[in-house]
Amino acid sequence: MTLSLVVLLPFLGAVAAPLFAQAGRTAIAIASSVPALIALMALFPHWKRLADGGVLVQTFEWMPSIGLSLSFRLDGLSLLFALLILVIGLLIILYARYYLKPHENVGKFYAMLLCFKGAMLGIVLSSNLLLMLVFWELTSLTSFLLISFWNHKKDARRGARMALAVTGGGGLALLAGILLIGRIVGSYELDDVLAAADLIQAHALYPFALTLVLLGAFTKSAQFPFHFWLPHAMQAPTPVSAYLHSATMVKAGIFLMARLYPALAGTEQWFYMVSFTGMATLLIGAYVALFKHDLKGLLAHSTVSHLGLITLLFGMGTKLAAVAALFHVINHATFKASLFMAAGIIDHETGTRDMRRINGLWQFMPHTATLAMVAAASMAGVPLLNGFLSKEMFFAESLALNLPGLWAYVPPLVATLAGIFAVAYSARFIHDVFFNGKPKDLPVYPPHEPPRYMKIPVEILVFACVMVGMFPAISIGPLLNIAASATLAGNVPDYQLAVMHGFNLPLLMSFLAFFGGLLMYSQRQRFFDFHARFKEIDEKAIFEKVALKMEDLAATFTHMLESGSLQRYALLFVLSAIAVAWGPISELGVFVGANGLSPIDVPTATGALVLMLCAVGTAAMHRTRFYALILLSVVGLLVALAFARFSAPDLAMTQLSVEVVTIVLLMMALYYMPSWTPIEASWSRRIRDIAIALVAGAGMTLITLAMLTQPFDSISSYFLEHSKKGGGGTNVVNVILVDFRGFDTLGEITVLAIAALGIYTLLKNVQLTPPPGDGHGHPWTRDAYPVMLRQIARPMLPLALMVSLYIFLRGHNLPGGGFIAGLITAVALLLQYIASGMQWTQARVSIRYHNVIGLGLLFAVVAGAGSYAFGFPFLTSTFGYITWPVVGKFEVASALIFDLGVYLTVIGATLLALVSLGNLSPHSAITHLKGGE
Amino acid sequence: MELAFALTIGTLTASGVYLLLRARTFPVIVGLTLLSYGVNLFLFSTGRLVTGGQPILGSTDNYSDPLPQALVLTAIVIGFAMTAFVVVLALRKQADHHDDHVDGRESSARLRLEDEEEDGR
Amino acid sequence: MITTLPVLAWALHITIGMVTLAALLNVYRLIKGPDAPDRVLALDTLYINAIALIILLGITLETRLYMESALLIAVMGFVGTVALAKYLKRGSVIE
Amino acid sequence: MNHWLTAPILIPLLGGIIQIFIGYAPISLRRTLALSTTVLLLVSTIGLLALASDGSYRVYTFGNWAPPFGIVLILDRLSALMLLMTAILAFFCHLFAVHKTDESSRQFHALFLFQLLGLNIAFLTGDLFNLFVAFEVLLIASYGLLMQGTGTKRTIPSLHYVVLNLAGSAVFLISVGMLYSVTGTLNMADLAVKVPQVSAEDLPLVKAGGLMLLVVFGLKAAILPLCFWLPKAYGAATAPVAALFAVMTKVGFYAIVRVFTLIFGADAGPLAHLGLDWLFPLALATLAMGVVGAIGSRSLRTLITWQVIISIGTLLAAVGLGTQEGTSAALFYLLNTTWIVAGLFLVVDLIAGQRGAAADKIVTAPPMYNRTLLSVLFMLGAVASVGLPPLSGFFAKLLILQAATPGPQLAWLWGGLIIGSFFTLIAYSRAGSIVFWRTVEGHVSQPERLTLPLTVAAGGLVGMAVVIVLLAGPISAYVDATAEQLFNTSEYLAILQAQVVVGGL
Amino acid sequence: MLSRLGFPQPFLSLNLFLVWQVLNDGVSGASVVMGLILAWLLPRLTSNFWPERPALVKGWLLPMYILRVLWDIVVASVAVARLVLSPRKPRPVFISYPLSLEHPLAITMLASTISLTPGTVSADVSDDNRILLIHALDAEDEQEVIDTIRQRYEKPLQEIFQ
Amino acid sequence: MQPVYQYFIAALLLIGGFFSLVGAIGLARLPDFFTRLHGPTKATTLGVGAIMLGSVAYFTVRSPGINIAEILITVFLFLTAPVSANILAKAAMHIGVDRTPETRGKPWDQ
Ligand code: NA
Ligand code: NA
Repeated sequence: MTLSLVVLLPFLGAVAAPLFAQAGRTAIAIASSVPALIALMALFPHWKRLADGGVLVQTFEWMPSIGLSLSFRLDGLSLLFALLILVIGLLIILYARYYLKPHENVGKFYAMLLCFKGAMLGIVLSSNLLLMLVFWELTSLTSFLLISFWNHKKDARRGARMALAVTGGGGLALLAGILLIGRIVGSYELDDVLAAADLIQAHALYPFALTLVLLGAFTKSAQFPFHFWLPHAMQAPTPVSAYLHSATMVKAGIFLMARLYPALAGTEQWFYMVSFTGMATLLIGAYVALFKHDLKGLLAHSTVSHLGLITLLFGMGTKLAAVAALFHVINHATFKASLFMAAGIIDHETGTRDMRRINGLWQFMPHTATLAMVAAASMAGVPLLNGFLSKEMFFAESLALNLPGLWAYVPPLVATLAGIFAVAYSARFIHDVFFNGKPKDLPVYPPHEPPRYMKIPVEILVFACVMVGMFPAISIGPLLNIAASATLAGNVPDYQLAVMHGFNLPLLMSFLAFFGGLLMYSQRQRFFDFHARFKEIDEKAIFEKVALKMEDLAATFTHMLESGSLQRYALLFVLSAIAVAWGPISELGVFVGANGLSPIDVPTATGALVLMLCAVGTAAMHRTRFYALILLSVVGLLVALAFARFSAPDLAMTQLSVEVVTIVLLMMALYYMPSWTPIEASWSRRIRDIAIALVAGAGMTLITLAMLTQPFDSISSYFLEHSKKGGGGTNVVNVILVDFRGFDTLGEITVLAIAALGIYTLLKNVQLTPPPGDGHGHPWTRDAYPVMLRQIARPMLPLALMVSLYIFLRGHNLPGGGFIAGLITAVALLLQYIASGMQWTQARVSIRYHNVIGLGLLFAVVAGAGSYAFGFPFLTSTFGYITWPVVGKFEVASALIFDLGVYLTVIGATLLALVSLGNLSPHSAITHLKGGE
Repeated sequence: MELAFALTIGTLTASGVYLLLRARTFPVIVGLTLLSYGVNLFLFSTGRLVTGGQPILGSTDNYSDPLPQALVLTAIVIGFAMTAFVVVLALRKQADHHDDHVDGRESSARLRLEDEEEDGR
Repeated sequence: MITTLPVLAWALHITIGMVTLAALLNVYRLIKGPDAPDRVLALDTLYINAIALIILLGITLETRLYMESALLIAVMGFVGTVALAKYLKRGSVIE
Repeated sequence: MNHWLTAPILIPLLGGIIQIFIGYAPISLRRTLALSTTVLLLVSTIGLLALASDGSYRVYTFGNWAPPFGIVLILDRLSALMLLMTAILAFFCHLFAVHKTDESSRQFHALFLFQLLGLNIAFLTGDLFNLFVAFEVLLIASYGLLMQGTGTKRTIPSLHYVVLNLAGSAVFLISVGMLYSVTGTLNMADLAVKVPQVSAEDLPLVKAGGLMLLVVFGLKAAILPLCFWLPKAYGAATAPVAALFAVMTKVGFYAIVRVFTLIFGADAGPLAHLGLDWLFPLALATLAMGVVGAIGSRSLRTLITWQVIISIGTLLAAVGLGTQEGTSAALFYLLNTTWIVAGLFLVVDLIAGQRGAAADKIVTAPPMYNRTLLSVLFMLGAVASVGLPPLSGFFAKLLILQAATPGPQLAWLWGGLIIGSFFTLIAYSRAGSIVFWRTVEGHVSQPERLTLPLTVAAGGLVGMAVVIVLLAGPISAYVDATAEQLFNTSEYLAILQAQVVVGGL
Repeated sequence: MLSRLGFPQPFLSLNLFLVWQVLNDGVSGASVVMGLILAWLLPRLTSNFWPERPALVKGWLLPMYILRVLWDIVVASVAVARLVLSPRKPRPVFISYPLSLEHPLAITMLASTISLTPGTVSADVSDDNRILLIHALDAEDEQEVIDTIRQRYEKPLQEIFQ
Repeated sequence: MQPVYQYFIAALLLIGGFFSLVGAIGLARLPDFFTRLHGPTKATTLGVGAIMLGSVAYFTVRSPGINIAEILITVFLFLTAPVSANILAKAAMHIGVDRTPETRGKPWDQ
């Protein structure tokens, strides 16, 4: 409970803090410190147990299926880091209270700071690797927001994005690494993982797991070559830099290495990867730091260098090195945090961070200067300060490291060289800022000491540096000890924390570093000149350039594929269909199946030929659109005949009526379109399309032929058997439509209804200008409604209604049914529209077609739902026979009501579509005719 | 018989596919119609070809398979609805862009507009 | 074909042949044109021939189940022709 | 015979019919009725989920005809999950739509409800041809919805969408025909019984039919190379429609999962695991394409549309593993991605409404009126989409990564997903930081203020990222059970023994 | 009288009744009942599509007329057949036929008759319904054609309508 | 059935076939549109009519009861053929299709 509370509190605080934003900066600062205070109090009682090498683990189930549990662990290592996070966090809160300006969004700042703190605590306290990863990425996100706090600044945005890209990306690598470890160990619980060192290191996947985990650690801890994000993160407000880049975020990677040290360390791979990365980082950071004119830039690169140092120590793999690493974690956190704060104060008071302008601040802010100089001395590794101690241990370890042959000299040399640079840039920090003549045109002049309370955090930290530096054993000893024992799984080497270990090689190296550093700084101009020869590489610019280039490439590539060309998409679709189907088709052993071919009669053959001819003709003549339309209707007619020829009267009728309405629709559309299609495709393009079309056609031919000549039996015998006794109809097709598969029909008429509604919406207030005359330039005839046509149209209506009724009523037993009947009625009305015009006909049609559609659907649904009342499922039909005098015996079937729904829907939908189209035409028809109108 | 039928379906498919790949709405729609004719015939023929076997009880002694017929009927109706809709959509294209090109002339212009971006993100 | 005398069978075959030939001639005109009205006229005639063929099919199969198909062809053929002609001379079919 | 199975079909159907009748009634009435229909639907689907979670199959035999002769609805865990997911999505989209979108036409609500009708039929039906009908219903409705709104920018994308889907329907019918021409049945369970017994000479027909089905479903699901119609179409649709369409590609996904585990699953004899060898690589390619598109996108809308494609790639890659774990993981991811992407569409619309001419373009613009709220919503959505902790996307991705079994597939899947996430992260951070942070002085003349319904709708969907995390345990338990049920096809086949009602009452 | 029974257009109703019988392949109890219902119902449903009533005065003369036309059709077809099958070229002519009929229905009937009978097709009716444009397939003398039509068809039609 | 019936029906069918063919030939070989118009409107219509009668006779004899539904189709054709011819002619005159040089008189302009 305690631990989850410790992690949870900051998040709660993040929610609560902004509420105090109105009450002023002090109020919110106090509110924000509450979680940390509670957390410290909560952790304190466990000190005893940890001191005895105990561990506190608390676990709650979360997602067992993926091995993710809310389990937290408090041991020496996590305690050490938790304390750093909490204590320095408190100081930062206090510092930020004075650093931030009243008008700034303090609420947001503290909220995000607390979120970040919670995430960090999560990392160090979680006992489940997946859970740790959750918090890990959470720190990436929150730091992204913190770094970009001043998001109106371009550099802040870029720095933040770069940090997110690197650390977030590293997190993804870490994810993979953790998953691999999980696979190897079979659990993500830290206890299991730490216990399975041998298993892991023996496993074939170990190199991958190690590399991925280290990628995570290195990116987070700004190790070479991923170090570049850190200096650019300096765009953050200084409290953020002081927190993230001294004590917390960048230490997460270090923590991870420490945490998994027992499980992963001790192998060749570990040694080379970690130590060499650390070495490189150590040197590069130290070297670059010297040449930075930006205060925070200098500190940032020194941070990189110190992180490299710690990494190198972990890489060495010796127990003492690990202890030294942990020790330096503490020391670096203290002096670097104070230095950042000091830099912030200077920035705050002078308005700039450029050391070429900032000079001689000693006169203006001696108090701050003293603090900063002490901290800087500690950074340089001056004796009696904590930095000195861990650096001594570092030198000692670099010597203890016995590499084969000349390699043995490399670590000590590197260490010394880095030490020299460290002294040099520390010296610069001290001399160039506080002395070195008079300030040059400071934005704020003269600078003053900052507010009293702004210095308190610095004082506390500097005090810590001194205390640790002078009385290491009593001040930090115990904590370091339990932390080390936790890291080294219990067996801590014997080491003594003393100010002096007598005159020995490490001490000599320190002296070399010290005086070498001073010398170097005194000769700095040469080095500056030397450095100036190489042009500064701006990683941010490169990063941005790369990002932009990538975007542009991606955009070009995308536009190349997603070209917005329907022809391309259709082609891809057709090709895909062919591609998948062609393999199986080629597997067809014989094209003609077991049943063989049956003889063909002359009329059928003729029909087939004409059909093919007209189909090809339609494709060939598609440029002259009207002609294509005529050929298309021939095809339609022949398809209907084919249905009739092969025993499908219902299909023949449906096809016929649908085809005519379709042609009319196409003509009505063609009226507003060009009558001719221009030639656009090149010959090669057309030949390509023809080839594809032929392949598709050939495929269909082969499939059909094979299928038609194969014997088969289907479930249809059931329909034939039950159509009459179960469905009460002898037209099996109709019974299937209204009964066996009535649900299909319901969907089908719904489609029809929706299409009509859609068409209606599409054509609502659409403006189309019709051509003044036909394609040949003849103006349209004046006579819109020829008298003969009008006269013949009149009797057609009642006659057609009667026929459609007839077709409708017999549908259940003989060819026909609601759909065909509906189309006949619709066509009869269509004839009225054609013969006498929109206005005339609309004036005589008293119903809205919308309502007809609705009514139709309603009938169908009601007919289907009626069966609920009798406990039968939806669409269960019933029928009976009635005998009346004169009339005789006749059938009444509920399916007929359903079919009536179909009938009405078809009428409504068809006419709504046609009338919506008709409405487009300007009613310019000259109605010059006598009588009638 | 089967061969003629298969060839017919193949021809309809080929013609339809060719028109489907054209650049103007009208041919494309015609192509889709041809394609649907071919598909309907195919689906219908999955019950195999029977002469004089209309599935009206009592009308014959070898009934053809009624199920594909019912399916095709549904398919025809749905195809009708879809064709009607796409025809109208083509009209909208004509109305909105004053041409009947399936991609519209301005598509390239739009891309350019998207591309124009002011200095460094 | 359950006809007692061959004459009916022959007549039926010959008629079917003649109508088929007629249909082919219509298709010829439909393709040849030269003008749109010729094509529409040919199509209209083709529809009427289709009716004949359907009827003859009915006789061949001894079923009247295709009668309504024939009726429908008549109706739809007429409306189709009217619409096509209207398009040719007025452009807008419904106005 | 549990009549509740028809609720998700009859509720939107009747609601839609009512909308047809009252097309000219005052909009307030239409809104109230339409929205309450959706709420009713949501309630019913919750009930069905409760029903299905006992792990048994429920059969509904339309017309009281026993399978395989009549059409059946099958309620199992998967269908119930899809129904509920869709209903929740629909509710928020509808809530968003009643703000303004539905004023564009009197038929909006009818189309919206019919869209849901089609989706629900697709999820429930146990009949292959009826699945086709369902597809057509939801497609035709989607055509109508896609064209909602003023302006001409939708016409061309809609045309492409419609034409391609018409071609798709044609191929669908051909495939159904091929399967029927050999097996002589349409009921999916019956097909699953018949397919393994197909004779050698018929095998190619069934195989071709099955693979062409895969192409059709692939077109709906928008897998490479059939995904290019999607970005412009979704990009052009009005926000609530685009958001609702987040589920459209998932129908394709559902169809693939259903058909290719049941009919062409492990027990399909010579046709076992048909198409899997196509699916996995294509899915990864789709994922890559989506990522590239996301990186290259110049507007938030486009970014989200490519996110849709990334999601599909991820989903099908997981399914393409062909393992129960993979499918289970995919289902978990499905919930996450559907809701989040939809939510992002809505959020982006709100953003665009407050940036004047810049709209949703990833360029500098005056600051937004509700910048903080919108940025939080966008960030939630982005984090969930990228799959970073602590939101649902992370756990979904985690499940998928864990589902891979050692071997080349694992390498490809992990590489694809992780690298993909990395670049998506970059794309989102770039877009977000430019849109929210790189502002210029000045203000938009009249920004569209947020109303409560709008905020609730957008926030609700994005907020699902948190809800899923809180319910991660139960949800993953449910999807595990679902995958198990899916892969144990023999139980599904038992529905063929379903009894019809005798005597009634 | 019939109209008082609810048959505003007895002629139409009669035809509808007959058509229903024909559709049902002959007379049965059911077909008669249904036929009566429809003969009553449909004209009412569609009445407003009939603005102008067909003014049949001597309706009983109509069958005679129809029979005559039927016979002429046979003749006409034979004539066409001879022309079509013979190698000689036709001598087509456009004839403007001055109408004396006025009722549109009557004019339509005349025009239809002309189209169905020997070598003539009515190509157009003038806007004022006064002149009929006839295309004769093969005629030496326009006047002869005009007179034949006047005598054989227009006169009887004038008797039937007025 | 009675031979006389069969000869009767056969005759009807053959006549029908013949006239259909004649109409088609006319359509195929007559010189201009207006002359072609005559074939279908008369011969073809008549041809179909004859075949219809044949069918009526055939079924009336073969199966119980009378089967006269075809009559309806025939009547319909006779009613509509002239109208089709009329509007087609109007369309042709509108477009101004070529006429054989032998033609006397002029069509109206539309
Ligand atoms: Na200086
Ligand atoms: Na009879």
